[in-house]
Amino acid sequence: MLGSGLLQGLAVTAKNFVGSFHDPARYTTVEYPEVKPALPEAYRNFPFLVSENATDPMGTLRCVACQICEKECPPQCIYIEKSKDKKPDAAGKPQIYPAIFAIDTSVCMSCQICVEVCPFDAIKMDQVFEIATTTRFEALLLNREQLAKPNSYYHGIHPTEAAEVDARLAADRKAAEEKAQAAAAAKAAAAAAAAAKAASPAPKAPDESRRSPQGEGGPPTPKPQSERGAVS
Amino acid sequence: MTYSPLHLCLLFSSALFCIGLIGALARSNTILVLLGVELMLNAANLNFIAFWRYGPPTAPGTGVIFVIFAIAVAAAEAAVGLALVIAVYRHHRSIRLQDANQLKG
Amino acid sequence: MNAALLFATTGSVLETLPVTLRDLVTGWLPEPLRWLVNSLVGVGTLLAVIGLLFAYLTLAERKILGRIQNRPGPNRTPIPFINLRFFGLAQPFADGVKAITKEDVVPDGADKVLHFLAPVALLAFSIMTLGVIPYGRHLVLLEFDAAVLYFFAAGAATELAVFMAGWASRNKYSLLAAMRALAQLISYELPLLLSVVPAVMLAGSLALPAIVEAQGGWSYGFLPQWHVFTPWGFAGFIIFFISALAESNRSPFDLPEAESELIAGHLTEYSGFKYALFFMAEYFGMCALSGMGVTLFLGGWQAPLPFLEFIPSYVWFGVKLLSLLLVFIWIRATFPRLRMDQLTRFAWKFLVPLALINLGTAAFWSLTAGWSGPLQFVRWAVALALVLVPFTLLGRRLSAGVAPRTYRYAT
Amino acid sequence: MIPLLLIAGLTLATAAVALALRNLIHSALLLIASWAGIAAFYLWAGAEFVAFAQVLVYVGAVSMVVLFAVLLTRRSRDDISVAIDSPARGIAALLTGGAVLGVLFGAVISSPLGAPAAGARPSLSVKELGLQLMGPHAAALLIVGVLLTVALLGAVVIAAGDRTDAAERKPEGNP
Repeated sequence: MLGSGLLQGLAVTAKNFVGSFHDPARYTTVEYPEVKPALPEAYRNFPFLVSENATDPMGTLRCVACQICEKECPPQCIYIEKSKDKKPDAAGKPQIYPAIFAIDTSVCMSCQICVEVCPFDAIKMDQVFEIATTTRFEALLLNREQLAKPNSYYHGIHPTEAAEVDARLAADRKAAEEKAQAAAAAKAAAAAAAAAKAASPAPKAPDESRRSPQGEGGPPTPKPQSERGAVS
Repeated sequence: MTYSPLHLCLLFSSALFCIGLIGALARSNTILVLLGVELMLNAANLNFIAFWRYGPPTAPGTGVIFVIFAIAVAAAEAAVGLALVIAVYRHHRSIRLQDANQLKG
Repeated sequence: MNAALLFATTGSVLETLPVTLRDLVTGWLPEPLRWLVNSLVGVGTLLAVIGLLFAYLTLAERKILGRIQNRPGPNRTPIPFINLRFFGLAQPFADGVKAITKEDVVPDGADKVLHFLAPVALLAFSIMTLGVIPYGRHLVLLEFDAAVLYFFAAGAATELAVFMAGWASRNKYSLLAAMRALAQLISYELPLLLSVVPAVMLAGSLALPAIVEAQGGWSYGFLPQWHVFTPWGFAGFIIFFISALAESNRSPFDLPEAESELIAGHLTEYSGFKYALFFMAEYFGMCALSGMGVTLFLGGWQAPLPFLEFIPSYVWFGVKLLSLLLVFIWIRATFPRLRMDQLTRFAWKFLVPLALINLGTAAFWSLTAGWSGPLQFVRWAVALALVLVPFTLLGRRLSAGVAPRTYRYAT
Repeated sequence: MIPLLLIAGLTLATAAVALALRNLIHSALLLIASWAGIAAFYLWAGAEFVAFAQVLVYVGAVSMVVLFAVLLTRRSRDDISVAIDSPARGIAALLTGGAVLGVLFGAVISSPLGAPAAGARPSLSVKELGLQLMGPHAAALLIVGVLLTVALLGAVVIAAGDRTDAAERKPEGNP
């Protein structure tokens, strides 16, 4: 009969009206500045630098200033200057560190390519979006002090991904240690052999056994981010 | 001679009638002519009400009833008149009276 | 004192409270002056109440629309100085301040006088229509013998204001919208008037208090003798309500302001306070038409049940008025806008014939008022058939040739 | 008496200005004001029903038809302004109108109408009016009804014209 559709429509809106008072599924609006929206885990926006330690962020940056991200960045918003000296990294190995690491957030387009190409898992995507400032230049250019955030923060925003990264780093470190031990053993054996056989120089232990800097092209290591990206 | 309000009402209505008449004669736009005629009709209605109000008592409400019928007829007249204006406009592309000077369609 | 008597006395005191209060203020004045002051007090009170109703109706509308669309609606405007939000109850005043302080832009080449006159005229006519509605047993501002006619005469004049707005803006969208508005208003005035005629016929009077009195009492002890509880009254009320929606330019008949086609219609070139006046006039018109619907079909200020009569009549009127206004909002939140041809077709091919047939049904109902006993059932059956059969047949004709829509992507 | 003078003055002024203006829309709107003035006169004279009917019919309906006609019969926006016709025509019209006015005024002033009986304000309730219409004037009412219907149909037929081009267009599917 004519008009039954109208009544059905009225019923739908009435249900939504009543439901908005008791049913969270019918009342999805979050009153933003007071209540922060619950961001999905895969949400990502603007990169940050991972440091191992919250108490000494500058000393424990994973970044070794290899400048791959600077070269790959499509809008060229990253600026890196290598340090002259070396500092021991988390594993205790002396590494170059970035004396200057700056990202211009007015240029950054959150494409995540820097994260994809980083061989050291040193730069990751953040979840910030409230980056509006009152100045056009200084406040939008983030230096390494502002960019550095501890690994625990990374675990806070992307738990699954951070766990994978940590596991991988731990495995790498273990493999490196084993290799170093093996190398040391070989060295010792060689030294012994040399001692036995008079003198010959020890073979140099390759310390770079991890995935290739080309990212996608690198065959062996699993790539958690790109997998997650494909799923989400 | 004493003048009653009725005189004033009648003067009012005759003035209105003459304004309508002058408008209908002076303007050559069909719509304005029609409006002038409409005003003349209204002036006549004014008379009915004035006589009903001040005139000698007659059957109850004769003046009012006459005005009601007159208004109904005037509405019909306006509708037909303006429909004619539109028909004339469609035919001659003008609503000047002088342009509609032939019966041939 | 027993409870019933207590109720009765408090009821009668409350009932005459507005009049008593007014007489307290103006009672000492000499006669001609007293009449003038009484009228001024009445008009002032009416404007204050309706103005406040308008202010909070806009807020309620936005809140209800929000709730229906899964959001809270405006709730952030704090009350000045104490900075307390309180559900955004200060929102209408913030809106008012914003409207007043905005620049009033008049387009170059617009007809300045008419551009200014249009909102003023519209508001004036809407306020005029509010004058004759009986808001309570003793609360009628203008008592005319032909109050219904007065109401619709003043309402008809609003069309003129819409035309003035559209024409004076010198904007083709405005003019198109004004023509549309005229076509719509004229089309729907007919069913509106025709749906009112049965109520007038049954009450035997064009005076609104008499129409309300005619709906007093309860048949079978519980069913109020409001017109809406008769077959012809129900049909008439629905026709009246639909036409009222169209007459007040409310969704789904808000074609003159269809922003997807006509920007904002005749309001395109209006800003600041003039726009606020238009807005106010729209809500006043809505209130007036709702009040008319309440008076003609929903029993006016009559209480729905005998034992509820101790609640004063104006409260009942207010409750009914508010619920009708809420239905206006509910409908706005639900239905999409009609197309122009659908709009006029609906009026001329459906509402007008139904309203005409309804006239006959009402005549039958009034002629058979004396029937009793089993004949009552016959009366109801015939009247229901007279309403339902034309409705079904006309509805079938209206939707003839319209296949049920198939949705490819929605379920 | 003063209300009557005010009403008469306003009505006559708006009517005169309306018929002298170049802008057709302004003319129409001013004429509506003049019709409203006539309604005010009816109200003043105590004929409530007629006053409201006048507003309903003239301000509500006839004005709309006039405005529609004005807007439908123009080719450009400036077509709204119509030139005043030749002075000769205007003078002739004024002379004729003045002559008629003189005759009418003379007739009215010279006729002894007699003072109305004080307080004999005729009252006519809507109910009485309805009974009158339905009783002695029922035939006239029927005829007016038929006349209105015929006028409505005639207006539609005249204004619709030949719809050949419209008929050729295919009706759209989803109404």
